[in-house]
Amino acid sequence: MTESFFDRLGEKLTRKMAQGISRRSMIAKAGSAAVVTSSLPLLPVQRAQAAQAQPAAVSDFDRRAQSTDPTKCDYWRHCAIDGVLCGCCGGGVHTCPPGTQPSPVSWIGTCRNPVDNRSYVIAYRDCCGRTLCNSSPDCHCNTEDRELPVYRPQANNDIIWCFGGSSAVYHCSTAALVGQAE
Amino acid sequence: MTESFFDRLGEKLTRKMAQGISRRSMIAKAGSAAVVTSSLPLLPVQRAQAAQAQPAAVSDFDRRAQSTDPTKCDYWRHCAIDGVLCGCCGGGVHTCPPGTQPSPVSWIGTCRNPVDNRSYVIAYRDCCGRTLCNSSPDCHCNTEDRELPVYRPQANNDIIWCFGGSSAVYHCSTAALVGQAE
Amino acid sequence: MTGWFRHVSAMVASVVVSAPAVAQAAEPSPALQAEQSDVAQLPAMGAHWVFPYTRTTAITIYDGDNGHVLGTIPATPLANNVITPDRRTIYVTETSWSLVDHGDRHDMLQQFDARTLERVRELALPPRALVGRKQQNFDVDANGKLGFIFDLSPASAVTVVDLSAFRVVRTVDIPGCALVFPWQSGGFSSLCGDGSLTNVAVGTDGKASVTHSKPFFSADGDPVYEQSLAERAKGDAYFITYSGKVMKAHLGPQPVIEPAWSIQQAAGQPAAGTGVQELAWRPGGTQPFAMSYYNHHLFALMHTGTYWTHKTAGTEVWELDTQAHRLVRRIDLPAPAKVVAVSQDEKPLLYANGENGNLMVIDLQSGKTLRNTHIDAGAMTVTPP
Amino acid sequence: MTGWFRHVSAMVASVVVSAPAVAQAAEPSPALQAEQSDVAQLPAMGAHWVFPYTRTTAITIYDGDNGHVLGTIPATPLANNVITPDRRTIYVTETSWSLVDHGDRHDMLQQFDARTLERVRELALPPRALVGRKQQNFDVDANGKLGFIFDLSPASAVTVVDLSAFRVVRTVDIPGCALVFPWQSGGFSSLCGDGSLTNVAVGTDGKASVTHSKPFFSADGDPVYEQSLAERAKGDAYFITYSGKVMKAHLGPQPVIEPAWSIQQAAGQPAAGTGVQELAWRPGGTQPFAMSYYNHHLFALMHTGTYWTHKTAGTEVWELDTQAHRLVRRIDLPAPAKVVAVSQDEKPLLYANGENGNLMVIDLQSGKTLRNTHIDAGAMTVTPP
Repeated sequence: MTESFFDRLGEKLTRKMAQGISRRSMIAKAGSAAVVTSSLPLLPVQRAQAAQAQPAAVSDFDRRAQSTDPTKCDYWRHCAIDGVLCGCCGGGVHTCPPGTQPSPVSWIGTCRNPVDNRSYVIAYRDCCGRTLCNSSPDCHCNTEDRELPVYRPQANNDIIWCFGGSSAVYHCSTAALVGQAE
Repeated sequence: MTESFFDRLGEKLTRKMAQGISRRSMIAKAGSAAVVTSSLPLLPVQRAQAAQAQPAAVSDFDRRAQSTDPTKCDYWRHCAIDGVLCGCCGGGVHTCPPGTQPSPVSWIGTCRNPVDNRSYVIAYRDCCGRTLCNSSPDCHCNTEDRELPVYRPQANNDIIWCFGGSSAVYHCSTAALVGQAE
Repeated sequence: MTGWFRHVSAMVASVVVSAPAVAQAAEPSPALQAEQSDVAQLPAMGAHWVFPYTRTTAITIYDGDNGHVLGTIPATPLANNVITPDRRTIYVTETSWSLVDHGDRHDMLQQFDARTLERVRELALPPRALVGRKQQNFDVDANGKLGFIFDLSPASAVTVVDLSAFRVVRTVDIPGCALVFPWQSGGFSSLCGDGSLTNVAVGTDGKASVTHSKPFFSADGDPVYEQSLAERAKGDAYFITYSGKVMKAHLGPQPVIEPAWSIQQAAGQPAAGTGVQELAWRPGGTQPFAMSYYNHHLFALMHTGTYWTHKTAGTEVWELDTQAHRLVRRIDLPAPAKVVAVSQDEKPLLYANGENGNLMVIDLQSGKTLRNTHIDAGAMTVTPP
Repeated sequence: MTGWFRHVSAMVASVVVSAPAVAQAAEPSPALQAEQSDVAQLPAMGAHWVFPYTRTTAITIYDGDNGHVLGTIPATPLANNVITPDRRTIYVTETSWSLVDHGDRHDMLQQFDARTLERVRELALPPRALVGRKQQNFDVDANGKLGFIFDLSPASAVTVVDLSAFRVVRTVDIPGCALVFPWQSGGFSSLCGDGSLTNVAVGTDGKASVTHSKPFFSADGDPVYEQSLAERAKGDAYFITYSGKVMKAHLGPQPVIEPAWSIQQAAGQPAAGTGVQELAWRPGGTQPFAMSYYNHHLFALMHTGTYWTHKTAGTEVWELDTQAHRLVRRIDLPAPAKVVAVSQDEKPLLYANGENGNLMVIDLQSGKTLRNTHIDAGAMTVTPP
């Protein structure tokens, strides 16, 4: 059984990632006896910037997005969110509901703000450690702009992003603004 | 902490009750230091017979009951069942679904068979040890003929009757025929 | 958990993003700034907060005035909760298995801070009763010192918890009896199958002294509802029978029980009997009664039916003056309901959980239905004391 | 558990009550006789059984021919299941916490007997990936000897289990890669973020040898679906991209990948691109693909939309001949669906989980919808191999 090894590895990686140290160096440092490929994901912000370098056409989501009600799936920051909006659960767009904990790591989307026409990097941080928020079905979203498979974990919204907290039980999802994508 | 005492007491009582030994003698024998009142419930079958001694008018449930489809709430034996019918879950009217276990004790109802106009004692044995059966809403029943509060536990359908099994998790309810009520 | 949580809370700064004032101004608006994640805290508990059990996973805290979700307390279908008289603490009794439906069984008392909703501490309990949710499975006394938790394994008992020391004081056997109706302090009474009460005083030394009252109702003839009401602040109980007879009791080692009056007679109708073909307005539901304790008005979910319809959903709520024994008004519900609850202020809101999973909110001053929203509401709803 | 269970099973006699033949005969019919409780067992697993995930608590086994429930396997939203090639065993990977949402975390492999649905044994695992349910999180090889369980903690790894000895062989790190596509025997491949495959052979000595294939797709340009298909019996995979390109691969230490063909071109339409304003018929859902392995017809949930609609529900199922690369037929669904599955016999039934929670059952011979019933169907449905 390698359970304790994995527990430790997971914790270590999580803390380092939360401190902004590149995942590549971490995995190299972890010195695992097994496989290391050349396909390591870049840091969230770096990757999002790289994506931005490509010509960015406006998606259907972007065209229809609103900037007034962050408790709806079509709020502009929710272009690739999979889950229950914390704003419907006693939290807010970057605030976890009482009694839950923000995951120190998250996945990353790039959404266009219809007010200033800029693209922003959004950290979809899950709030964790409590049974699922039972909010209105209007608050259960599954949007998919630029959402990639789990082999690109930092662009995937199917993962429960509750690494490093007291328990990995999923409660709801926030959409915190990290910075401009340009 | 009296946890282990209660664990043992619960187990002992359950086994004895399953073997048909009166609960009164058991509780006396348990020799608990605490309260013994004069209001001990009688044995299930005895109590059901006592109830039958009163003039038995026909209830609305009895009038409308059918005897052909045991997977419906209005099947005659289901005059006081609270839960999911095991016949809708891979079991039957006295058969637990595969992978579940019948509770050795149960609560008791008295229902009228519209075919022979006789009243029968029904043992509402729960099937236990597995997460709730996800059957059709038609199979979720809550009938209440002669159903009494929890201070008359053997006539109460709000209790999870899963004492003595591997786990007290409720899966579904059966309605086994125990005998004639007369 | 708590240590890590504090760490994160300390890390997050309070950077707030101000939204651009003008949407499409000619000069480019400044870019939005980065945000830090934080965790919400609640204000002091309001009288119009309401705690319905939702789905099979949670008690969801709603603001009755605007319908917003305020937070979530975890609760399986086996859980019960109590809000303490000072509204600062929420207790939850819970039972779970380590591997979902098997493995080690855990019976727990969990204490939540009402502002942070953090789980402050938890206590392992002897096996609890696994029965339908109702307030009478678990309650605390008026000063919040003792908690009483009903056990059924299958012998009846009550676990007494010292809530300050957060430890089990003792488990008191109550054979033939069930449920807890707390006294003003220092004890509880339980309803018994012979129509009596068992009364358990818990001394400061932790010892229990037990008395038995004479029978005052017939469990076979017209049983008292499990969901009869306890007024902790006064140590009173309102015992209500299947047919609708109300008996006020002052609880203690020697309970004093007042004569019964009929809900139906209070409404100018014949008293309802126990005939299986006798049609009458009757109480019913999984939480059929609530009371405004400032004026002692009883709210009862009522439907038309025969005897043995004590779990049937109500189509109306009857408001009854329990001192004058008369009907105040009948309130038509938007949909049949199994649960009624009421806020404990003098501008009360009435809540009803519909069979359809809706939470209905009715302003008792205007009589208006403020909301009727699907929230997967279940078999119980709690309001702040 | 098992000991007690056998005891009860032995206790119960097979007394069966015969219903009275004539309902209201003149002479009184004999009274019905007492019954004993027993426990149902299942016959050998039929090709038309279907295993949808239902609500957040179970995999409910349905008989696709008559719509009856056959039994229940416990499964939280974190569970994944596999039916072994001999159909005698059902494996479930599960993660739970001892106190519902906190306490000790347990990652388990549970083995169920397919006839009794008893939990035969269970094995503690290293932490599993907690991600949306999909077959590619957990699979077994064609001879049922090895199980592969995807981990993500958050580093990527796969736990290899010897299913006969029922023990963890080893955990193999697969950095930058994810999911498992089993070989015919002795190993698996995983999809990687650089568009390649990582291939892990597990020797009889338990040692892992790892190879890397060259990139054959672009994760940024047009990623391969996580829910691409593995044909265990042949060790083949069908990798399908967001835009609808299909690449057959023979898996092993040196995978052989065939050229891509377009689902849309197979249907006589232009190949779909990756334009965010480019309207086309596109695949989508949480389980968008299934295959009838006897004739290698692919079933794809299709909808009209632009690129980045890879999770959108399908309004049609397209049946495609994967050898001729041509459309066989388009099947209109009664309601939009997120999941498609197909039985593995030569009189196949097609299953679709509606967004509305319905299970739709379509007879592929007649084209008729046999059933469209609300069962709270979720994000995944498994059929017997």
